[in-house]
Amino acid sequence: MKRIYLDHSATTPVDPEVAGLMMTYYTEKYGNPSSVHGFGREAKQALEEARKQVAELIGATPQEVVFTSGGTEADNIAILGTVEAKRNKGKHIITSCIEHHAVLETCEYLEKNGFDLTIIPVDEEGIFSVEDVRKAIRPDTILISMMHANNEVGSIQPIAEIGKLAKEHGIVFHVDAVQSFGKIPIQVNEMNIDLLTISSHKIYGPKGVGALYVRKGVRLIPLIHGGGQEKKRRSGTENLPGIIGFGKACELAGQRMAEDAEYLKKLRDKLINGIVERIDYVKINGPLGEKRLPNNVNVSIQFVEGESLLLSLDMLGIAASSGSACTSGSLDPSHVLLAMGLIHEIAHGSLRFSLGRHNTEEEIDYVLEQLPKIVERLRMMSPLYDQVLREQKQAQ
Amino acid sequence: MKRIYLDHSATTPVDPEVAGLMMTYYTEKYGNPSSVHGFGREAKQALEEARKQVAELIGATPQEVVFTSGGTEADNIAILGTVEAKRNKGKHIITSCIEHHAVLETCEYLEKNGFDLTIIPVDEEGIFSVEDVRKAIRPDTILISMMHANNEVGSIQPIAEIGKLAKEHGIVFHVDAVQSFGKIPIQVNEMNIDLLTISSHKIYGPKGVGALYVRKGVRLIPLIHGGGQEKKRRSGTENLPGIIGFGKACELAGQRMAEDAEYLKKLRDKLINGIVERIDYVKINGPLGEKRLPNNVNVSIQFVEGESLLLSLDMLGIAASSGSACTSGSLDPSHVLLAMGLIHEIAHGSLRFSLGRHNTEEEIDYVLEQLPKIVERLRMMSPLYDQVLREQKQAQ
Amino acid sequence: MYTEKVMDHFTNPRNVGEIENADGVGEVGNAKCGDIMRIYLDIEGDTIKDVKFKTFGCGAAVATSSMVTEMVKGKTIDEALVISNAAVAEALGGLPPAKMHCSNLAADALHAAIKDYHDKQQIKE
Amino acid sequence: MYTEKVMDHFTNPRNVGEIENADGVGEVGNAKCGDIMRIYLDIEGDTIKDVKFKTFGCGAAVATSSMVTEMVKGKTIDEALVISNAAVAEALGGLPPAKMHCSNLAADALHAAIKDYHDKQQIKE
Ligand SMILES: Cc1ncc(COP(=O)(O)O)c(C=O)c1O
Ligand SMILES: Cc1ncc(COP(=O)(O)O)c(C=O)c1O
Repeated sequence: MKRIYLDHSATTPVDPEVAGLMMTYYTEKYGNPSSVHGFGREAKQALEEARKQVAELIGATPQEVVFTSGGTEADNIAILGTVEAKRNKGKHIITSCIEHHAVLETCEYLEKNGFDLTIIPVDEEGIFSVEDVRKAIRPDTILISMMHANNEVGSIQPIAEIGKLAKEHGIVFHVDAVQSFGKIPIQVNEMNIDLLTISSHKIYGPKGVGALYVRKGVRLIPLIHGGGQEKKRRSGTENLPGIIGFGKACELAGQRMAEDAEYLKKLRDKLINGIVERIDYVKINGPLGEKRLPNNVNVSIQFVEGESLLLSLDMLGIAASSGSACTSGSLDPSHVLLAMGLIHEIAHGSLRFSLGRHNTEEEIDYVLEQLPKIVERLRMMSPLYDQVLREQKQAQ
Repeated sequence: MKRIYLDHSATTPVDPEVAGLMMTYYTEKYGNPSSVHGFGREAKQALEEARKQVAELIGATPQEVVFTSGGTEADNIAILGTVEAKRNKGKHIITSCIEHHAVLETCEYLEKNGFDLTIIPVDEEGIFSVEDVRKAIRPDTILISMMHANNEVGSIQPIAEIGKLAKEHGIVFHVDAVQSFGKIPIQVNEMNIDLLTISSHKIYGPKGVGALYVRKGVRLIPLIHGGGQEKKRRSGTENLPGIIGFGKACELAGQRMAEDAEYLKKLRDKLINGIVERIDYVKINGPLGEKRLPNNVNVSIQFVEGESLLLSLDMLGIAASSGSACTSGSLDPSHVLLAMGLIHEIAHGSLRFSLGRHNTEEEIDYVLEQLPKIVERLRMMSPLYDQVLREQKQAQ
Repeated sequence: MYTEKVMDHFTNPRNVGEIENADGVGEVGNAKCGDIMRIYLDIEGDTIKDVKFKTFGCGAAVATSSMVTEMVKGKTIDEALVISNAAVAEALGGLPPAKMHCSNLAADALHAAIKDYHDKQQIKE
Repeated sequence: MYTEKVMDHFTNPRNVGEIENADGVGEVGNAKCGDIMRIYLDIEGDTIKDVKFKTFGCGAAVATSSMVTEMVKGKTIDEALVISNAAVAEALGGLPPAKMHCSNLAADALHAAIKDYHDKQQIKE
C-alpha cells in the first residue's frame, strides 16, 4: 500500500543527506568533543560548525546557541532556568492558552510552586493580541513565554510586537518556535527575542536534538548539572551525530525555505479548498493566507469523531493527526481548539494535515477523493447526523 | 596514519549493526510514537521493543525503564526528582567523593539550596566502604547516590551491600552505572537498586540516549515537563532512532559481555604490566584484578604532565585521556585521584587508557613501544626530573 | 494499539443503523466527551430479535458498539443483562488501557435500551 | 584546539636544557598547579647570548617556554623585559582561552631569570 505522510508537524523524515552525514559520525568520527586527542578535536570542530549553521538561520551568534535534547527540554530550560535566575525579581509569568504542553505544563508546575501565571487568550483564528499582553504586564513580571506559530492550527503570532513590549519593560522574552523554525523567517534581534526554542526533528533533522537560543547576557540556571558542556548551560556528553544532523538540516532549510513555502502553500490551499468544496458541515480552523504556516491544514468535520477519521484514513495509508481527546489519552479535546471557541463536539471531530517537502499534488488529490467517502460512512453511523438526515428528507 | 582509539570510557564507536538499524528509523520508519497512524504505531512498537532489550540487561521489567537523553540527564532526574518527591521527609543526601560530575555537581547544587550532603571518602584503591555509608545514615536521609564502577580508575564498588543497607533503612538508592553497564553484570533486584543510570554511547550505542531504571513504586518528580511521554516521567518527543540503537546495543552487550570481558582483561593486564616493566616511577591507580573494570588502565607517570603525554600520544595516532587539570579546563587535577590520596603533581601526570572490543594486541604492543620514548622525551624536558638525573649520575 | 478484532469491527461494523419504532432505545455518553452510543432493540417475547446501533466516537467506541450487538442478537433479555463492558472488551481481544474507561460503554447502552423497553412495557401494562 | 605553531613548538621545542652556572635562572609555577617553567640565561654585557628552558606542564606550557626562548635569544635585557605573556601567546598564533591564564607564564619565567641575574650582579658589585 502506498503511504502518504501528512503529519510533518508531529515529526519529519530525516533528509538522506543529513542521515548520510550522521552515519559518518556514528561509526568513524565518533570522538567525544571534550577529548583532547584527534578524535575529540574533529568532533569539537564539527560541533562548532553545526552551531554556526543553527545560529545563521535565526540571525544569532554561535555562542548564543545551546544544544539540547529537543524542543521540550529547551522550553523547560528557558522557563525554569529564567525563573530560577530571577526568583528575587518577581514571580509573575505571562504565557498563552495555545502553547505546547512543553510550555504550559512547565508553567503550571511553577504555578503549583508559588508562581503567578497569566494565560493570554486567543481570538477565533487562534491568534493572541499584543494589547492583552500589554495589559497583563505587572511590575513583578519576570518572563513572557509565547509561541511563534501554533502546532495545531498554524496561526502565526505577532511575536515582533510582543518582543518590543517585553524589551520596553525589561522582561525576558521566550519564544517557542518549534513549528515556525525553518518554515518562515525568524530573526532574534529584529524580533527582540531573548530565548528561542527550536527542534531538529520538525525540519528533516534527527529526533532527540534541539536548541535554545540564549541572548548574550541573559542568565539561566541550568536544568541539568554535570560536566559543564555547552558552556555550563547544559551538561551531558553532546549528541554529536544528532547535532551535526541538526546543523545540516538548518543549512538545507535555509536554502530551501522560500521555495518550500511557496510549494507547500499551493498544496495547503488545494487541500483546504478541496475539503470545503467536497464536504458539508466543515470548518477550517485557524487563519487563512499569510497568517497561517505554509504547511498546516486543520479542519473540523461535524458529526464525526477525530480518531475514527484518523483510523479510516490510516487504513488507506494516509497519516494525519487529530485534536480529538481520544488520540491524546486525555479526556478533553485539543486545548487550542477549545481556546479558539470551538465547542467540544466540534473539536473532537478535527483533523490536522501537516504537509512536507515530499508531498505531491497527486497525494492531495487522493486525500480529496477518499476523505469525503470516509466522512460519509462515519456520518451514516453517527447518531448526531440523524438530525441532518431528517432535515434533508424534509427538504426533498 | 593508523589511529588507535583507547578512550572507550569517554565514548565508543557505534556498532555497524546498530547504526544500520538506526538509519531505517531516520529515513523510513520515521513516525512519532505518539501518533495514531501506521507510522506512529510502528514507531511505538519499536520503542517498546527497545525498552525490553534494555530492561533485560539489568533484570528489570520494561515498565521500569525511562529513556533519557543520556547518563547525565538520568543522574539529574534520579537525584533532583527524588529529593523533590521526598522534600517533606528529610534533606540529607549521601554520595561519594568519586562520583561523576553529573552526580557531584547536582548534589552540590542541592547543597547550595539547603540540602545536607555527606560525601563518603574512598581508600587508596578508589573504593568506598559500606561501613562509612552505614555511619553516615541519618533519620532524615532521603537518598543514597553512589556509582557502580568509577570512570577514571575502574574501581568496582560494593553496591549490593549498600543496596541492602539502603533497603533496611528505607532510603532511595540511586546507582550511576554508566561505566559498568554492559561490561559487568548488574541485577537491580539482587542489588536492591531503586534507580539506575545507564548510557548508550559507552556500550557501542549512539550518543544522546540513556535511561533511568525506576523501580516500580519509587516516586520521582519529573525534571522535564510537557507532552507526558515515558508515562509522564520524561516529556519530549522520543529520540526513537537513538533509543532503538540503544536497545540493540544492549542486546549485543548482553550477548558479548562475558567474551568481551575476558578479552579486555587480557589486553588490560598486558598494558598494565608492560607499562610497569618499561617505565620507572609509575604508579597504577585503582585496584588490580577482579575489582577493576575489564577495560580500564590508569597510570600516573611521575615528573611529566598529563596533557603533554596525551598530545604526544595523539601525534602518533593514539587516543587516550588524562586526569590532568589541563584537559578539563579546571584548575585541579582529577578529583578521583586526589580523593585516592595522590598528591597534585602525581595526579597531573596520569593517563587513562580505556579499551574496547576492537582493540588488538598489536595496538597494545605499539603503545608499549611508544609510551616509554614519549615519557623519556618529556622527562628530559622536565625540571622535576633533574633530581632523579642527578641521583642517577651520583649512583654511577 | 488496537487488536485486529477491534479493527475488524471498526472497519466492518455489524448492525449499523436504526430500527424504526424500536421496542427499546438506549443512549449513553455525550458529545462533549466525544462518545455517544445509541442502541435499538427489536424484542419478541423475551428474545432480542434484532439490534442496531449508531455511534459517534473513536475506534473503540465503534468497535464495542458493533461487538455488543453481535453478542446479544438472538439472546434473551436476561442473557443480555449480564453482559458487561468488560465482557465486550474481552470479546474484542482487549482494549488499550486508555480506552477501557472512556469508550467502553456499549454494554451500558444496551442495558439502557433494555431499561427503555421495560419502561415502555410498564406503560403499556 | 592548539594552533599549528603551538604544536610545532611542543613537538620540536627550541632550546630545551640547562645552562650550567647560568648568569640568571628563573622559575615560576608549581607542580600543584601542573605547570613549572625554569629558564636559564647566559648574558654577556647587556645581551642574552644563550637561553635554555625546562618545563613541566601541558602543551601550552611547553610551547610558550620554547617560544619565549626564541624571542629573546640575541636580544638585550631591556628588549627582553618588555616581552609579555600576551606577546608570547600572540607569537604562537594565540592560545585556547582556557590556557591563556594558567599555562601562559613563560615571560614571567624569563623576567624571573633576569631578576635573578640582576640580583646576582648586585651581590657581585
Ligand atoms: C510548538 C511546539 N513546542 C514544543 C514541541 C516539543 O518539541 P520536541 O518534540 O522536540 O520535544 C513541539 C513538538 O511536539 C511543538 O510543536
Ligand atoms: C560514571 C559516569 N556517569 C555519568 C556519565 C555521563 O553520561 P553521559 O555522557 O551519557 O551524559 C559518565 C560519562 O561521561 C560517566 O562516566
